[in-house]
Amino acid sequence: MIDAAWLIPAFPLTGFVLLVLFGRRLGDPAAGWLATAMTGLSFLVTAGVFVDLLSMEHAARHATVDVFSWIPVGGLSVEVAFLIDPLSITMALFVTGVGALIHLYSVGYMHGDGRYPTFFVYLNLFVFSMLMLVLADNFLLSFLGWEGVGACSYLLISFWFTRETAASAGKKAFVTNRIGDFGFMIAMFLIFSAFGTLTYSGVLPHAEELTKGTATAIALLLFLGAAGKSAQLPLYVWLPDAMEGPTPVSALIHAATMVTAGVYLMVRVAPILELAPTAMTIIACVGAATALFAATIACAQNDIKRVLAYSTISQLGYMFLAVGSGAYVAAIFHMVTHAFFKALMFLGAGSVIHGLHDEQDMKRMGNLRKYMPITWVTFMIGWLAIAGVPPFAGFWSKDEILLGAWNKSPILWFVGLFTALLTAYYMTRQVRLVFYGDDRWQQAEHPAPAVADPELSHAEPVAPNGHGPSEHADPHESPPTMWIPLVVLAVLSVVGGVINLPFSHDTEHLLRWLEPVLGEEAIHLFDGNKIVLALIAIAASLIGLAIGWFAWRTADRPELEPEPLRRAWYIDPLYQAIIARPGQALADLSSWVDRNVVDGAVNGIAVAFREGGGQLRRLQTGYVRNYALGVAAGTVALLAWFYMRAG
Amino acid sequence: MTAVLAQATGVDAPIRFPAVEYWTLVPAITLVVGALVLLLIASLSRRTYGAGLYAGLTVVTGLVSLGTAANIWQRVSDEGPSTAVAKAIAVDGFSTFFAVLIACAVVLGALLAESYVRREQLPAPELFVLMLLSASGGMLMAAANDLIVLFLGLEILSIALYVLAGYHGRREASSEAAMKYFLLGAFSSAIFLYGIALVYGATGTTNLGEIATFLATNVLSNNGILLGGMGLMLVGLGFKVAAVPFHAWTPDVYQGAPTPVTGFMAAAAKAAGFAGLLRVFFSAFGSEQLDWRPVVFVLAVLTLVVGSVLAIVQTDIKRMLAYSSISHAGYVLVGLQAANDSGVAGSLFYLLAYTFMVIGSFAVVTLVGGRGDSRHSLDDYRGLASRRPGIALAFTVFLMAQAGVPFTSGFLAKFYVISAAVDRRSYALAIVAMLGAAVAAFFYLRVIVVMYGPPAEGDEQRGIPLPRSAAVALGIALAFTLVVGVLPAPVIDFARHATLLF
Amino acid sequence: MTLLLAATKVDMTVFVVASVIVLSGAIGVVIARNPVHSALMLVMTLFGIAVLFVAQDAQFLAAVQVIVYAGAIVVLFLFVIMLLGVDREENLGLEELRAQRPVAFLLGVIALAEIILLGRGADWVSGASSVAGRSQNETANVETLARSIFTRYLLAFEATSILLVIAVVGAVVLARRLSPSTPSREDQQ
Amino acid sequence: MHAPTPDVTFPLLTVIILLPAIGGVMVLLTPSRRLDALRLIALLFSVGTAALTIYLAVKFKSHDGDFQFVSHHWWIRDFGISWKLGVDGISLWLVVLTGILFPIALFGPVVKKDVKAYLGWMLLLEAGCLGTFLALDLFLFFVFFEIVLVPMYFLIGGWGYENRVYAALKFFVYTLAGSALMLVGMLALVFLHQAATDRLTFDLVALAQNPGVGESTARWIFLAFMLAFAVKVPLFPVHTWLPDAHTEAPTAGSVILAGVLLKMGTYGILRFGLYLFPKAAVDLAPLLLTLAVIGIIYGALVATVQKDLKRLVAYSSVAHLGFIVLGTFAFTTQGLSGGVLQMVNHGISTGALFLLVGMIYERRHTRQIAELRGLQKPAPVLAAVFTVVMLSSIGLPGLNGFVGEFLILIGTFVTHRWWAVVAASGVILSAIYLLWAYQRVFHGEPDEANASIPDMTWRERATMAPLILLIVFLGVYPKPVLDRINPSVERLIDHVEERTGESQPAFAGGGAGTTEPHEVGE
Amino acid sequence: MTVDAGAYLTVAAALFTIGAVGLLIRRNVLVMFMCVELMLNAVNLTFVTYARELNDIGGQSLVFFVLVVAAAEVVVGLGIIVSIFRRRVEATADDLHELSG
Repeated sequence: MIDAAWLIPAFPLTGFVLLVLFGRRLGDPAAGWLATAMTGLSFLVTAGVFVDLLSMEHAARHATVDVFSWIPVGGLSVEVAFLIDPLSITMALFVTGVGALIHLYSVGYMHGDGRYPTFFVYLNLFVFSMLMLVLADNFLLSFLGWEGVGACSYLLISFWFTRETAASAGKKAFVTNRIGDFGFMIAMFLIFSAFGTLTYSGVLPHAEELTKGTATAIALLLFLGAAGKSAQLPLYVWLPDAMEGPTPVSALIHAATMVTAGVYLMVRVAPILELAPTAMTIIACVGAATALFAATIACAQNDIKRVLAYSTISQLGYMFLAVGSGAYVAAIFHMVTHAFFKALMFLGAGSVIHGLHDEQDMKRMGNLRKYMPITWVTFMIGWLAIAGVPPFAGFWSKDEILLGAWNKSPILWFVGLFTALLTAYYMTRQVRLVFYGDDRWQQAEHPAPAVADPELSHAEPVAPNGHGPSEHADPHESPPTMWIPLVVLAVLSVVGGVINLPFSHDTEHLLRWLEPVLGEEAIHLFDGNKIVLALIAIAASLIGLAIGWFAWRTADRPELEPEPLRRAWYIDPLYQAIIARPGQALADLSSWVDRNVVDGAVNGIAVAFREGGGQLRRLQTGYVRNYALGVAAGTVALLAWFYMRAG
Repeated sequence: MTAVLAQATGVDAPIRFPAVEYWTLVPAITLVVGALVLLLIASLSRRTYGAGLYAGLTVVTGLVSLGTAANIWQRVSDEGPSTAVAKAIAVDGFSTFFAVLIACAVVLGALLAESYVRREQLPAPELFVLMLLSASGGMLMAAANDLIVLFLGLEILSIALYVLAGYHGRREASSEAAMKYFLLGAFSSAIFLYGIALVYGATGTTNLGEIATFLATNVLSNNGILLGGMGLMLVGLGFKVAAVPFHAWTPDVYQGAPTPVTGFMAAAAKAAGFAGLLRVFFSAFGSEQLDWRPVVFVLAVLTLVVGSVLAIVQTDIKRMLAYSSISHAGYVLVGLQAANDSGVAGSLFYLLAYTFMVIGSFAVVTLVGGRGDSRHSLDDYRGLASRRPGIALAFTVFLMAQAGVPFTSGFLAKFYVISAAVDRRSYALAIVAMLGAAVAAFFYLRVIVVMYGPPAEGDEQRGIPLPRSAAVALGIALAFTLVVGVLPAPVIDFARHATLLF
Repeated sequence: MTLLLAATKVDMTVFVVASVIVLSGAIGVVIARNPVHSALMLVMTLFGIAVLFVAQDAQFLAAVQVIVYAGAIVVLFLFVIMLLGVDREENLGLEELRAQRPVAFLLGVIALAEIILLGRGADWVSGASSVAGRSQNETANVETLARSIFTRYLLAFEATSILLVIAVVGAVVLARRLSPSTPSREDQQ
Repeated sequence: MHAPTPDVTFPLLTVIILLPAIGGVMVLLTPSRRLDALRLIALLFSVGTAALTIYLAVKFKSHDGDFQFVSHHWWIRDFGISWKLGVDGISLWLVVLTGILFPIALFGPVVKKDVKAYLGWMLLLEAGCLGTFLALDLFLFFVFFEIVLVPMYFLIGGWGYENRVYAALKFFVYTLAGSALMLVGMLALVFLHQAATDRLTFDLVALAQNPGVGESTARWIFLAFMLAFAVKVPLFPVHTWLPDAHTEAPTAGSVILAGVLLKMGTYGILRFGLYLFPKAAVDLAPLLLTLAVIGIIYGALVATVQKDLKRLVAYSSVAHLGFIVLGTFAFTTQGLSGGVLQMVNHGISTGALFLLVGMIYERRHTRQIAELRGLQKPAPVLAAVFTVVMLSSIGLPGLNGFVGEFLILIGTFVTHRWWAVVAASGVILSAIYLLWAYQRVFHGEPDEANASIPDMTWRERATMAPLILLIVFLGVYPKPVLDRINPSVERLIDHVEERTGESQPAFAGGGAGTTEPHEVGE
Repeated sequence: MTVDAGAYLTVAAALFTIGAVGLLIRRNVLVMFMCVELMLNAVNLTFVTYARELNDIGGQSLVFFVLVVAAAEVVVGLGIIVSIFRRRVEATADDLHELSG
């Protein structure tokens, strides 16, 4: 089965090609089913490979599947080849698994959209790119997937392109990602300069040959890439805006898969990170800062998806905190569980939006548990999971990370802990606003002044699906294609923790599974300490829950939504002021210089010639005696020269 | 008169006349005889013939002259160069080359003049007579091995051209051109002659071979007189070839003279002037290179720059072409400045290519000029391509060739002289010449732009007849320009073997 | 100048007088307001030149100089002046072309200085002697000249015939009055 | 020595050059009212040429870096000038690109005005372009290099937009002035070579073997060559003819201008600059690298604020060509191969972009970005195609633009680290200006004028299809192309290294002898 | 020896420059033309002086040809003058400046 690993990306690719060619003819919903089937098949193959790997010797769980030579130039030889090892297969499993679920969900969610087939074209292409990213056996092929998912993200965010905000958001995502990619590229160049190859197997086992400086540089540059893709400070700004895309996109790309690519990359290059403790510290600090920073913002957002977006950023910060602390397994663990519950919540949110006819403002929701029971129940599970309530999946992974952080530095641990409290708080706020309280969607015609600013909330009434929110019928539960994935994900969110329970080495399945790739995990706290820390974490979560629960019995608590938080710490205007505007000014200046100086010089020469001609022309007076004078003058000059030469 | 006087003194010893090798003079004599025949027909016949007959005879004369020149070429290649008629003329590839060139100019000029004379209702025979005689002077100049023969050739050429320039008596401009050309021509002739006198004083002879021998065998303690004479001769010849600052007559005369005459003048007179310049300076004064090359360098640069720059601002096509002819002279001077065999050959090639380009160009100008020879402004060419695509295309080719676009003779011509300059390490001059070509492209293209643009208001109806004779001239010039552009080897060979006597 | 002292008084006197005549005549040509006066001054110069020719043993040329120049050319000039009636006086105080006159003078002076400097530096003469045949010998000047012209300069001599033909034809062409061209619309621009 | 080898085999290269030229002449001889006949002739000849170029690529022996299909006849023997043609991995793909791009440019955009002249000029232009890429004689190269100006001048001046006369003149005179010095340099080289070897020849190979010029002289001559090529490329700061020419040219003109003509500059740098003057090229590399980097950043910045869509694409060319020059002066296998590949890539993507802009212009009769909006709604296929081309131009992996750009950057990085780093930031800028332009043109709610435009016609789809296929193919499987480029590039690098004593890092060059520092243990 | 050649030549040079300057400063075409004759005569004097100095008859022969040329020039020149000034009696050289620029 391992030899057939190339089938994993091949299925979504086939889907993509088929949909490009025949998508419009297949139409709604056949196109969606085709895409779903392809992703599903891909998942099955992945599972098969996974089983194969399981059956192999621990250390032998490593294979390379060559497909063809991509870029062979001189000493650089880049193959299209897949690296099959526990890490990549873990990633592939949840990419295809979650991906398949979200495809399924989309079949229902996107129903009725004018560009239904196109959506699945993009979606399949995305899955393909993502699989290339995780399965690639070299940096460059990963980069292909890396950029590919970025491009798909761009296409999907601006899917409803007639909305300026969506179009801008897509562009912003791509450009911000590009900044990160710049780092990735330079890192690749450094790696090539150092190793003469770009394959993981040619680089990582030899990582110790690097000097510390080079290793740090590579690590930080890769982290720049990861920060772009995984929305870390300071490149996170695109992710909240990315919520302009259809909700399944948010779930798939901006919660579960693409944004975790950065984490994957960091874990993948762990051997290099190990050589660069400074870089590790920076990563951990950035992760922690991002986690806290995003969590604070999430506390004061009203857009249901934006809350989740900031939450995602925050959770990704956790993962980087883990990476920076050397707790790679924890990072992967959290990545997986996060994929489950965040996808679940996004899909739930999508279900809510769908049920409310594209209403996204939580202030205009409420009491939905009555109308959308399945959504409600599954969302509640997600809520408990992310809040870190045991025994839901999120608790276990978050706990691992906090342990790692403690190991690195108690300050980081404390930041993580406080973030956990905030997380519990804002998620509770969301649950309260959406599912409890009064039904507020009836008063929607008069939006509160707080959300009047379009910069603040993107919950303006829009009609992506062709039926506007103005016709406020009662909310309704979503069709089965939509709630089945919810249920599946809910189950996973409950039990996801079992893959890596910290009770003993035997229950740490993920740890052992990833050992061939990551080596022995370094963290071995004595159990007492471990338990104390876990209890503190649980306490923090519960406190957060409690505050949220009681504070948000009513929806109108402006005092709990301070302006700086609502405005996301004014980062967007800040960037606008310090980057975009000077950039624009620089471009304007360049353009001016081009027209007036560079081209001006050229035209100046032309003018000079013409002017010179005009002046010379005045010598051509038409008076024959003047001409004779010219001849005479020439003669005199010539004679003068020859007089000087004579002798 | 002198013969009578000589007889009257009754000297015993008979004069031993030198051998006159007539075959060496046949091309020029043919032209003179042709001219006399035309005169006889015109004056003796009762009937008045149209321009066709005279033009036809002129063309035939030119072709015969061409043929005899070819014959001489054969003989020179077989027997080697020599001098003839008491060393007064040189029989070498160089002189034969110019005989061919000038004969071509005569043929093309006559073809062009035929329809012009009819259109403008000018008296026919004398124009052709003068053209033939003038051409014979040009040939004499090219062959001259004696400064006085050179001077006489120059005067034969020039005086006929003075008359030709004023031939269109109804045009004020024509008379003005004649007047200016004459006054300045006489002035420069006098200077040239003074130069000859000084050279004579410095070397004791006017024979070029003897001058060279003298300079080679004597070391002058002070060559001031020689250099002064050289300088003054350079002025005279520079005037003829329109080198800056002796160029001022050119635009006025070219513009004022009847257009076919302008074409002939630009081709033949310039070529003859350069023939003299090359022969005198390269052959006779070759040993004084160090003194005159810097001067020619400066003249070349000035000529290139002033010609090009002034052409940019012209709105009259004839005038523009006049300035362009000045800049072309600059290129030939580049060849002269190189002062080596390839420089001479390059200059020759350039002049031959230019002959066809410029007569072709003036052929178009003649046609577009219309009755009265007055429509020469840029606006008169507006939309020519839509009215007469053939003529416009031909003009385009000629202009492109003058600009030095590849696959035309003009490109190779420029290439040749510039390569000679580079060969002599005159990089600065080569660069100026190339940049001059770029500037020149500007004003040639401007005409092309106009031709391919929309027609001017109310001008759409104006017919531009294309008489057969002019069409033939255009065709020949076009064919030469393009064929030589693609397959230049024979002509380059011709130029390379058109070596000087010494 | 030392050589000048060695010259005989007669020669010297002839030279000086003739030179004065030549140059003053020339200046007269230039500054006479009336073209007829200019022409007469030209005759004076030409006679002076003829005298200088004689002084240098070029008797034949002196004769031709007088006959051709004074007798034919200047007469032709006067004839044209009369024909055209352009014998009105020219106002020499007026010069429309700015700077023409001073520059012309300046250039004239410089040119003269240059020629003289060049000449003096090179002792005026550096050429080989008697290349075309001796001019001072027992035979008459005319004969020597004739031999030279009919042998060494035979071709040049023949070439002058073309020149004369051109002069004739040219004169005919230029003297002819053209009838106005038939369709006159396009005659003048 | 180089005796003219009798050509016993079929003179393929000569035929490739002559075929379009003959077609052009035939078109000119056909009466202008017989439109169908004219089109048919042009079609046959251009497609025939394309077929021949593809045949050439098929017959081309990969893993042979030397010149192939060489044909050699004297042209002007007295000057040592010969009709010498040959193709190697560097020129092969440019020839193929030219062959393919011309039929597309000829029959993609519809031209109604003066069809005969249009087709004639296009075919002559094609002949000139092919000649430039195939010439192995300096003089022959120069002749072709210059002659292409003429048809292009007429195409811009005759079928261009409002400001065409100015643009055409500027194009012609600017480039002519640029190449002025090249001729002088060329002649200087030839004569110095003659002085050294007593043999007058314009043969590229002979001159490269022993130029016979001193170091400082070589540097001057190199600069003379470089000026001509820099103008053609165009390299900052001699680029300003390009926006005008591109913007005012008719669609086909822009396509060929960007796709083929600009490549003459970069090709010239490789074929003549590096090959003839390796030492000077290495010594002056920092200067040229700097100019290239400035071009990348500056072109992108200026492109960002352009109001005219076509002008924006034109400035993007400045940036892209900067990459190619960058790779060229990296002196590594990757850099050079990437540069060569990128020439082809840029030809395809930017050619396609110009075609698309032309399509938009035909629909809206404006190129002003401000007047366009929301076109994706009425024209989704157009938008999709535009997206693909745009992503290729941005350098998205999996599409052609990336492979070249990446190779250039990585190749440059190993020898000239900081230049590569700065240049890489151009990748970000290109995303900004293209995506922003795309957003303004295609995204948003279209107003009335924009909402009613038709989507791509089948003719247009047929025009774009081969380009899109190439974009994807070259992005996914560039190996066949690279396999033919690499040997020639390595040969060139060997040539340079032999004469300069410098060498690229061992792991970058992949010649037979070099081993990688780390054998990958698997 | 009689009078030094240098003296003759100096006179000739002076005559030549006077003629040249005259041509430059006079407006009357006929007078200008006379100035050309002055220049030619200066040349003739130069030739004759050299002929004597070099004891060479060639110089004198040359004068002969100069005379012929001068005559032909005069014929044609006066013809041109006549043909122009038939129409415009008062004209000077300065009045002919239509062609310029």
